[in-house]
Amino acid sequence: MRRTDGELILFWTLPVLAIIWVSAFFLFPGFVHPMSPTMSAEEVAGFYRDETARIRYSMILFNWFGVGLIPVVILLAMQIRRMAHRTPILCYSLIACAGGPPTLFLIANMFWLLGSFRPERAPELTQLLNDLAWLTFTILVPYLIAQSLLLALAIYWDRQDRPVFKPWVAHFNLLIAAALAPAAFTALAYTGPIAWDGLLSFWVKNIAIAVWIIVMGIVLGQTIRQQRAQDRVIA
Amino acid sequence: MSTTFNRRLLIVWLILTSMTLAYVWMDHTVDQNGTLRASTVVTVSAIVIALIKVRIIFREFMEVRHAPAWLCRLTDAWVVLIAACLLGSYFVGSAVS
Amino acid sequence: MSLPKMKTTEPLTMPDPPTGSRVSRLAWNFRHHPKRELWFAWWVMVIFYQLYGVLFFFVTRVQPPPSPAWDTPTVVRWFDDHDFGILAGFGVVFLVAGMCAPMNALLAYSMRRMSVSRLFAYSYLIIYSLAAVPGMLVMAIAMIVAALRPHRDPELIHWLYDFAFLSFSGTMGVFMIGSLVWMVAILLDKNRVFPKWFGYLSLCNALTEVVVAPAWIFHRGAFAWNGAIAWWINMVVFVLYTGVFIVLLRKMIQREDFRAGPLPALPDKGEAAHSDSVEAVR
Amino acid sequence: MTNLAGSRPQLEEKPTKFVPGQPDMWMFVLFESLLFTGYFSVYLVSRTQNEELYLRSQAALDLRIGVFNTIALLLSSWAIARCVKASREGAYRPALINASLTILFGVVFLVSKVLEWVKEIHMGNTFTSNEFFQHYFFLTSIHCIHVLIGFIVLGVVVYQLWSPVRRSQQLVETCATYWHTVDFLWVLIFALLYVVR
Repeated sequence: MRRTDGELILFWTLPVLAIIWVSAFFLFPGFVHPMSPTMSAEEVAGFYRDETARIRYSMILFNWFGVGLIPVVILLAMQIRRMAHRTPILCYSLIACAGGPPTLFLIANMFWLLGSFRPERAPELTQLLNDLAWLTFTILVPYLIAQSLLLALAIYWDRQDRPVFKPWVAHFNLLIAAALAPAAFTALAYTGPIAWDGLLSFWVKNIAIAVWIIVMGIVLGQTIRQQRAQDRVIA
Repeated sequence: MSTTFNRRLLIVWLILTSMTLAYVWMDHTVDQNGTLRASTVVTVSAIVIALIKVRIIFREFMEVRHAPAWLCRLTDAWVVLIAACLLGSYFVGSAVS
Repeated sequence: MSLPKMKTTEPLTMPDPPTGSRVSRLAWNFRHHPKRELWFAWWVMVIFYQLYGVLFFFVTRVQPPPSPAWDTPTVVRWFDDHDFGILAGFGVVFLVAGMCAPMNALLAYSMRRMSVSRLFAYSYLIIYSLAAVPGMLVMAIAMIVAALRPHRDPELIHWLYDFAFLSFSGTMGVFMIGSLVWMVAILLDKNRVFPKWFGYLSLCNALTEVVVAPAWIFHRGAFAWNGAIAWWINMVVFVLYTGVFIVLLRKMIQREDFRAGPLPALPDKGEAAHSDSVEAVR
Repeated sequence: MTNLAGSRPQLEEKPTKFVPGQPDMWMFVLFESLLFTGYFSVYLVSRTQNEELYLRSQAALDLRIGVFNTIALLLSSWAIARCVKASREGAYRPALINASLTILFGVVFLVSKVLEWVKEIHMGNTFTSNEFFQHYFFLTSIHCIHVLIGFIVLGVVVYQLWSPVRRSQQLVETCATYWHTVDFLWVLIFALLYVVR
């Protein structure tokens, strides 16, 4: 019998996390119809005045659970450790990536909360906080891109009879990396697909993150289950 | 053997200290009633004396004297380099202003 | 050093690399080269620093930094002039910033290869992964927010300008402690992964982070964020240090044998790494 | 840190030529002195641009304290040089005594430096007062950081000399080389801050 090592507990935090994130996403009034960068300072200030409560509670929720993805990335890093590599470099790279997105997200989260803390402050200041929040939130992609690409590379290099992940997982990660890339350039436009409320920078990016979490969650779950079954047979 | 070497170190230290004290004398000759006056002679000699002290420290305290020739030459070149940089920036700066 | 140097393309386990074109050799190396992970991380590092230089010095023009002594209208005009360069340049920065990860992983690996505790590798990895956020990304965010709305209250643009340059220059501790961690590892190491003088050079690099501290205090002069001491001399040291460790890491990868060998006296570590990969193959 | 110990014959080496300590440390010495030369050059150039201010501010420094500082540091350098000689001859007790003297004089230097800072600050001359005092506080404090690192280095010397199982002559020499660097950098700083007109 295998010792309880808590791996599965951490894994099963993922669906719980997903539910919390989705509820917070819908609770935040600025996400379902993403706020436009073309809004004037007065409109932005008015938004923070009218929606203070929902902004606060949704962002407090995000603040609590924003870092929740780290255990999953570390679980992936540990799977990379099992791959047929000679060095732990790709595993280290994934660990190096793990902290980046939550840190950036927490910075954005802080600016949103600051904006709603004193909604009566000068509209110009509220608009500044809002810009800081939205841009930070939209450009938090660099580590996610790197993470997907590195994972894909790790899978391609996992040359053994029974690879840890199937090759399609690598292709899938490349696709996700491509979907996340346009968001990096969000500041170039107020309108259109690149703008922070646009098709590419908001919808494609966030849906890509969601799909990545779901798909990688399932893949990871299967892999861990197979691994455990194997361990039982050997034992 | 060890006593002779320690005497050598003592002499080195005495030379270095007396060179430091020479600054006090220089200081007294150049200033009048506590007001400091600019003096190229004092500046250049202060830098040169300091670099001579640096070279003595290299040779004696840091034992470059016993080191292979390349290290001797390298440290000497370094003293010259530092001298060139310091005096150069002083004179170029003076010329510009 | 006593053992012969290994050629980079010499495989350890897989024989006969193709003798065909450059492309097919590259493809073979990518798939089969025993040191592919190391070379990959090394090339990522080289390309990252090239991009970093081009983006910061030529595209966004934020280096060498403009003066902290400027008045508000000058700062606003500066943003007007550099608007597109900043927005597009930092867009590319956001796209490629993740390249830091393999780079830091390689540096951490160099410490894993030493005879010191794993503590050093993991500490360095975490410290430098953290460093990119205040040291580079926060600056980039402040810059694009300022460039996004040129008609914002000029005082706010000026604040963003200060925020950007001070977060960039004034992020000191992570780089200082990181360099010191690396230094201690190199000085204690018995596998001769790096020469000792590079350890001492790390100390010089760590001290430049001390020297930059007055940038938080002065608006002009040698110690301001664009000053002769706080920026120019430090930049020379940083460029030298970076160039040196890129070359030394290349040498390390060339000498790497995953067991005992040109990096001498490492059977324990090398054996462990080796058995890991064997285990993974099984 | 003892890995490079014994890589060259110790004792009876008087006629043969040798590099004191690790050659690597000499890289540090040369690089660090070059770095300081950069700082000094910036100081000298800014000085010539505003000579009046520098001379006026310089009058607030007490040359006697500077001389005292220098002599304290020269004494410590002398002591570490004697320590190296003694340990080379296998006289580890005198070597330890001299290493302790080095630390003692280093502490004397540090304390007198801090007292001088306190005195200047009480006179209203702080880091932000004017350009001269920017350079004064910068150069003295970056040097003091080197002194503090020097105490760690001297700690290594004492640690090496303490037990018969260690006693790497090369490490002792490496550390001594570092300490002498701290000394000669101060000699330059002293001349440039206190004496130059």
